[in-house]
Amino acid sequence: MSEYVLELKGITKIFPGVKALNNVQFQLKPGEVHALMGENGAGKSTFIKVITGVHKAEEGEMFLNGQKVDFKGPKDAQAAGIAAVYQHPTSYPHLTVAENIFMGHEIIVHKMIQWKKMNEEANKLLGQLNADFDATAEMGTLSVAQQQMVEIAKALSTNAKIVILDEPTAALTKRESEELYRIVDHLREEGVSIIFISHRFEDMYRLASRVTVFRDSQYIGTYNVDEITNADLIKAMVGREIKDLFPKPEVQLGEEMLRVEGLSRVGYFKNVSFDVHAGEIIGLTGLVGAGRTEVVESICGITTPDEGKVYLEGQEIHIKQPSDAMKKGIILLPEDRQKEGLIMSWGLGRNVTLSTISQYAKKGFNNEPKERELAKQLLEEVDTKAVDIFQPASSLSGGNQQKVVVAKALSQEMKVVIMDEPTKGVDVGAKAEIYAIMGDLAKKGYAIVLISSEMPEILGMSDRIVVMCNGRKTGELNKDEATQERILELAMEKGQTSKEAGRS
Amino acid sequence: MKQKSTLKKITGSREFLLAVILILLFAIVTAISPSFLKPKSLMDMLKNNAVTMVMALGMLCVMLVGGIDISIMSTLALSGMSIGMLLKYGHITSTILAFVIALAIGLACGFLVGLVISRASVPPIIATMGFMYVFRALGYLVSNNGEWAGAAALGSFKNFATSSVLGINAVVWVIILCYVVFFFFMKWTRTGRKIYAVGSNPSAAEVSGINVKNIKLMVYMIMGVLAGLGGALQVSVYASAMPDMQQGGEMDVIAACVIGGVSMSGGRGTVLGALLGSLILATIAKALPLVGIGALWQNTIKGVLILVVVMVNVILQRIADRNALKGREM
Amino acid sequence: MAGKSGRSINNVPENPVKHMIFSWEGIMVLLFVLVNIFCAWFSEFYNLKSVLRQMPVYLAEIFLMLPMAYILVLGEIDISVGSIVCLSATISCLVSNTGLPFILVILISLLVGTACGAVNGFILTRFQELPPMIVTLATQIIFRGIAEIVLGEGGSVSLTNSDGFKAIGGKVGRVPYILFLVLILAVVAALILGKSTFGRRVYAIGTNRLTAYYSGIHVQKIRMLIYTLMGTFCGLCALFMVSSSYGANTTTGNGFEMDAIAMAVFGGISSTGGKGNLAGGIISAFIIVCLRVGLGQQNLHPQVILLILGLLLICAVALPNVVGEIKKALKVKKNA
Amino acid sequence: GEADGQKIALVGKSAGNAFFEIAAASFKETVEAEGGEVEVVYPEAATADAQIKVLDNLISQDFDAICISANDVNALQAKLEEAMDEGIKVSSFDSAPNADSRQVFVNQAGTVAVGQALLDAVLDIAGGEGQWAILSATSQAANQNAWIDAMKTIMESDEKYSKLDLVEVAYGDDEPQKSTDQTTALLEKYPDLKVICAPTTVGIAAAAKYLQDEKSTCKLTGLGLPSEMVEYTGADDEHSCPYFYLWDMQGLGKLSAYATISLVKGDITGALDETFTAGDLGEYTITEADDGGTEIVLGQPLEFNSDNIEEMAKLY
Ligand SMILES: Nc1ncnc2c1ncn2[C@@H]1O[C@H](COP(=O)(O)OP(=O)(O)OP(=O)(O)O)[C@@H](O)[C@H]1O
Ligand SMILES: Nc1ncnc2c1ncn2[C@@H]1O[C@H](COP(=O)(O)OP(=O)(O)OP(=O)(O)O)[C@@H](O)[C@H]1O
Ligand SMILES: [Mg+2]
Ligand SMILES: [Mg+2]
Repeated sequence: MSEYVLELKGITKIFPGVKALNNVQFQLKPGEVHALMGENGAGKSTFIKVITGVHKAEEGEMFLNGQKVDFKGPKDAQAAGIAAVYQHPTSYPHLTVAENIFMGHEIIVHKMIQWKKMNEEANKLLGQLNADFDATAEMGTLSVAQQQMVEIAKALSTNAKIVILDEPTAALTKRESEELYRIVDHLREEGVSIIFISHRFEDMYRLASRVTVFRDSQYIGTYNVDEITNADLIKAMVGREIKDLFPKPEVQLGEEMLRVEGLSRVGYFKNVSFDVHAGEIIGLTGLVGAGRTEVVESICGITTPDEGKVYLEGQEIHIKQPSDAMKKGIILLPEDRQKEGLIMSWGLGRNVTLSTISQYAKKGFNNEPKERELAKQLLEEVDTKAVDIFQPASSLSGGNQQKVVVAKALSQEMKVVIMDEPTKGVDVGAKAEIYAIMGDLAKKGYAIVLISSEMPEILGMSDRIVVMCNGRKTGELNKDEATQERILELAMEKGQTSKEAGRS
Repeated sequence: MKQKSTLKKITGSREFLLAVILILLFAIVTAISPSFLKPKSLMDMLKNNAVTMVMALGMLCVMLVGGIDISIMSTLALSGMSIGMLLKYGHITSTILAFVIALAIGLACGFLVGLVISRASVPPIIATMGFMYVFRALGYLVSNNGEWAGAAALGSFKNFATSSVLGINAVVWVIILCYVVFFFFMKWTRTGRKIYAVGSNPSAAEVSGINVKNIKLMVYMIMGVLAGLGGALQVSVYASAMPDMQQGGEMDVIAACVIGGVSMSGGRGTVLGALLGSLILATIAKALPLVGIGALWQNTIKGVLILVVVMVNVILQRIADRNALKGREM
Repeated sequence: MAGKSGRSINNVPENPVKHMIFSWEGIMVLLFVLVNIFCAWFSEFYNLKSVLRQMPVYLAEIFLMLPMAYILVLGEIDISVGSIVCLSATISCLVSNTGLPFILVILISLLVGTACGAVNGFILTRFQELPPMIVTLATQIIFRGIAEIVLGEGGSVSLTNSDGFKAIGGKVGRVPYILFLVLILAVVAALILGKSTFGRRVYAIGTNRLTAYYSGIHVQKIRMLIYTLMGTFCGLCALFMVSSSYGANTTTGNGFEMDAIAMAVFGGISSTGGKGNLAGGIISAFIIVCLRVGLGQQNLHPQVILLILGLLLICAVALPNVVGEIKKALKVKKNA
Repeated sequence: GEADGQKIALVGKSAGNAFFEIAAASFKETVEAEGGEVEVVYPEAATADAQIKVLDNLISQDFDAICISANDVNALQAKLEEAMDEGIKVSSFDSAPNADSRQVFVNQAGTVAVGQALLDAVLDIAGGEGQWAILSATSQAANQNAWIDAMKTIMESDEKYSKLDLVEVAYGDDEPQKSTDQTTALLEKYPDLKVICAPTTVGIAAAAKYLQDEKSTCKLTGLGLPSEMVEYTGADDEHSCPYFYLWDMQGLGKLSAYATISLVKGDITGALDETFTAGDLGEYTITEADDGGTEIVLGQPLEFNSDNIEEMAKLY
């Protein structure tokens, strides 16, 4: 037996125009949790896809238990005992959870799918994950986080020897992350080797024993987690030092900008009230499915609330659709950048200027030179890693896509900025930049609402924290009274906790 | 508790709403013309709509992967005309052979269509629009530029549509058989589920090792085979083969599926839905002359009815969704 | 101003001329020339004079192709246009026969078309869950059905006074008025789609409707407007149809939707939304017109003509895809 | 021959119509035998729009004559007038464009004669009294509407038809499926229905098949193609259609050919009372048509019954 269950050497992968991986290597020991880290666009996800046979590497070789292997497609990898949870959910929205879990390896007797058995098995897996939905639920009706759980259940269902998790915690809050840690621990005890990609350092410290770092498509090094300092690791990842991760400036609060009173939408949220002042950052947090996204979407006119009032600078406003909100200066950075934030097949430049083209148009016709200039400026301001403004958004890594969404919001006049999970899947370097942008905006006197599931981010950036649970606001904390424990307590208030107890 | 939730599931489903609409339609038509509900009359209706009903199954598969096929009635004409001419000039006499040939021609057509769509990534509506012209033209060529094969020329083949087994017409048996087979195929087999998977999220299907291209090819082949079957049924039921038969009929098949809740963007739709959808259309077609609507008005009313059915379905669905939300505890 | 890490992003577009030559439109122009050489070679009667003579009936269909291109870019489809042409033509004939001034006849024809288009738009924006294909299929049946009811038994109406229609069917020298009108409208439509903010928004909606909506684009307003305009153009087409047949009947405009879609698609405007431009659509429309005139002069069986057009359509769309795949493969190799 | 050097275009209603094919074949044969040349041209679809495109095309080529079966009475006027202005002779057959847009029309059988024959058949089959219905093509089909009108007029004008009760005129759009739906609806609505008269080939075949399969007591007559109707024709209970009519399609093609040739040669101009010789068909005189134009009537409709059907089916 070789020392490594999985070993890759000299892997090079080229996409038209980009070298995504340049002669990288990787070794996975049996029964270890190995973190893979690096900037957005470093090539982590691509590397995973090379392992599982989704992409074919131009150069390099791969050894499984010392044997050279050559996967023709994902099926081969699956057969060899490798299961992967990809970064972007690869689920079937129209099918049930059970089917999503068992797609490709359904329980078959006499060539017939055994639905009952499959549902039972799926529920068992979901039970392990403490999921609060049934296996017969339709995938499309679940929240992003719930879908992520299904993806994990899917990986578990194959009884794989190697499990790869590509940013599984990006959409998860603290509570669900804990659940995931428990599962990973459990898997490791059973002798499964795990590759874990995350931009959250707490994940790595909690789980991994070794960490491999990629930067700019290249292999930088592999370190033992307890032997490397945080600062060194960050330096390895971004190539420079980051002094202050949460550059929250002290800003003199101004006038009240946005006030929401008794906002309700049947089935989504009820009686939500809060306010934001100029220069203030309000953190809106809660567990997955608490209804945060729905609240801000109602404020911005994506959906219409059934009850409640919204005030801007003390004046009641009636917003019927997103364009009304924009005209009044309320901007939303949507949660799902691929479906709601960007036009993936379009160039970056056009994406950035999409909602503001008419502002610099001449007599209804586009002023393209000006658009290009503006796009370049904004994209550089948020430090997007891109070659030119014409390359399609789909060719960027997740974090860089998020930066384009930020750039797009910056393209217009605004008073209130609502950011829904702005750093989901964004690397430390870029995160720091996004935080810096937020700080700048606050300094300029904008009111900011930050929705986030990441505790350090909420604690580090917010002036005040609004906590939601199950569609209701359960509390509001000032910066100095907020602690992880307090927030979690509010996020799992009453009904929620008793329901949990009842189930387990 | 459990029972209640299954009941809720049934009443909340699209198919249930459709069934309600169908029953409503039946009730109205029967009230005006009581003879409508006689078994014989219903059998006639099934037999006369066999082609649409059977082909709706193929269209279901095609639409599930997010495709569409408007070449099907040309395929039908080509396969039907081919066996018509073969029978007419005595090259074949056996009914079974005629069916096999019709299916084979349909399969070949479907294969071509599927190949162009899955391998050359031509958008389905364009590819099938092209093939609609091509196959129809081939149908004309086969017919020596417009010969018909009438009842006398078809020999014993046409008897298929008049024979019955266990008191039920053979054509109706074909419908039943097709629906039963597809019901099992779509719900209980791995291949059937792959069709749903590809339609629901093609890139996910690719990643999980499903050969998306082959599945796409397969659905068009299924559609082709059923179009071939449709050709044989058409020739048998009406005892005549004409090169321009069923021109424009593809829209009925598509309408049947859409009414039956099959999504045009893929992923959603069931065999039961296709059945209900095509039954609703069949009922409309049969009822219009029966309830005494003037000939000039029949088309308009048919259009309005289709529109009303799909709109009512949307409204009912909205109400159901809203009620489900109201029931959610907070 | 470069970013914090000093990265600079290029924003200089590649040479537009070079881009154009290798684009689909470039190929289309070449094809246009080839088709004309081919037709002239095979038919002794194929010349500028005969093409100009035969063109008007086809040109009327190009009116439909223009808004249809917008609808296809939206990722949608309208198959009711032939029926709208029928209804507009019918009503305008009936109105003209009452002796109303011709200018009113024109207005009414446009109005009827616009109203029909608005009905489509209204249903589609109110019932967004419904696919356009099924809605326009239903209205296709309804609009022609209404024309049938209006026309009554006999199913046809002819002009008692055709002066007005004769006038719009007139010519400057050998060039029919309609050619000028088509060209002007085509250029305007192409500019708006390609260069205006409105056009950009149409592409945005067609590529990712949700993002467009989140970006503050009035998705439903734009859809409503385009479907309504589609109707207006049907009214325009109807006027010229009447000017060639001095009447209308229940089959007027039959199958025009497919012709219009085929022209657009052949020109590279994909039915999946967000792709292609009107320059391609317009050139392809003229290619198809020339081809039809040329093949028609061979007195080929109509089915053979359709067969050729069908194959061309498939190849036209399949070929760039296949070439694209090969190009991509080559590019990867070059990088390696 | 008579037609040396002549180039004639024959324009059909649509491709793929077996009924028209027979006439076209005989037309072509006749002209070619006389030394002329014929192009049979079809429009893409059975619409006036499509025929306009075809005519445009033909006018650009140097044809001596165009013989057309029109999809619409009035819609082709502009184009056909243009053709005549260019010196092209315009004849028509089977289905006439209006009087202004043609020089002569070859009518397969006089409208009244067809109506009379059909109505007498209905009277005979019904046994002198009872309910009957008409299953036509589309509600806009000009020929069918003319025959139906003729039947209605005759029925009112003569006492002997007074016990016949025309319950409905249904339209099957010349589609087998719709024709069958209409037939079943007729039978369900009028259980006492005695006769259906279907003056259209697709309709009569679909109805004949349905009635025969159902062993219905309701019988059928109308206009149809013998080859399509062999199986259903017979006076006994086994068959659904005792007898039906059609005209001599080959004769129609031949007569149209000779009429067109004569037009080109200038033997006739299409004026009333002119006469010409149509080969072995004999001498024909141009008479006045119902629409004010002129026509040449081929003859009486032919009856097809169990005696001659087998024989005739071989011909068409
Ligand atoms: N299908 C593709 N076509 C072209 N380029 C691609 C494709 N997929 C990835 N790339 C490029 O390859 C590089 C690596 O991307 P990858 O998604 O592997 O990054 P990552 O390390 O996973 O980043 P993140 O942390 O943001 O997820 C990026 O520059 C990206 O733009
Ligand atoms: N398409 C949908 N159909 C039905 N229910 C939905 C749908 N989308 C979301 N929900 C439900 O709405 C509720 C709140 O939505 P959502 O999950 O977006 O809230 P959230 O607090 O923003 O959570 P997160 O952003 O962490 O996913 C949840 O219970 C979720 O299950
Ligand atoms: Mg990644
Ligand atoms: Mg959310």
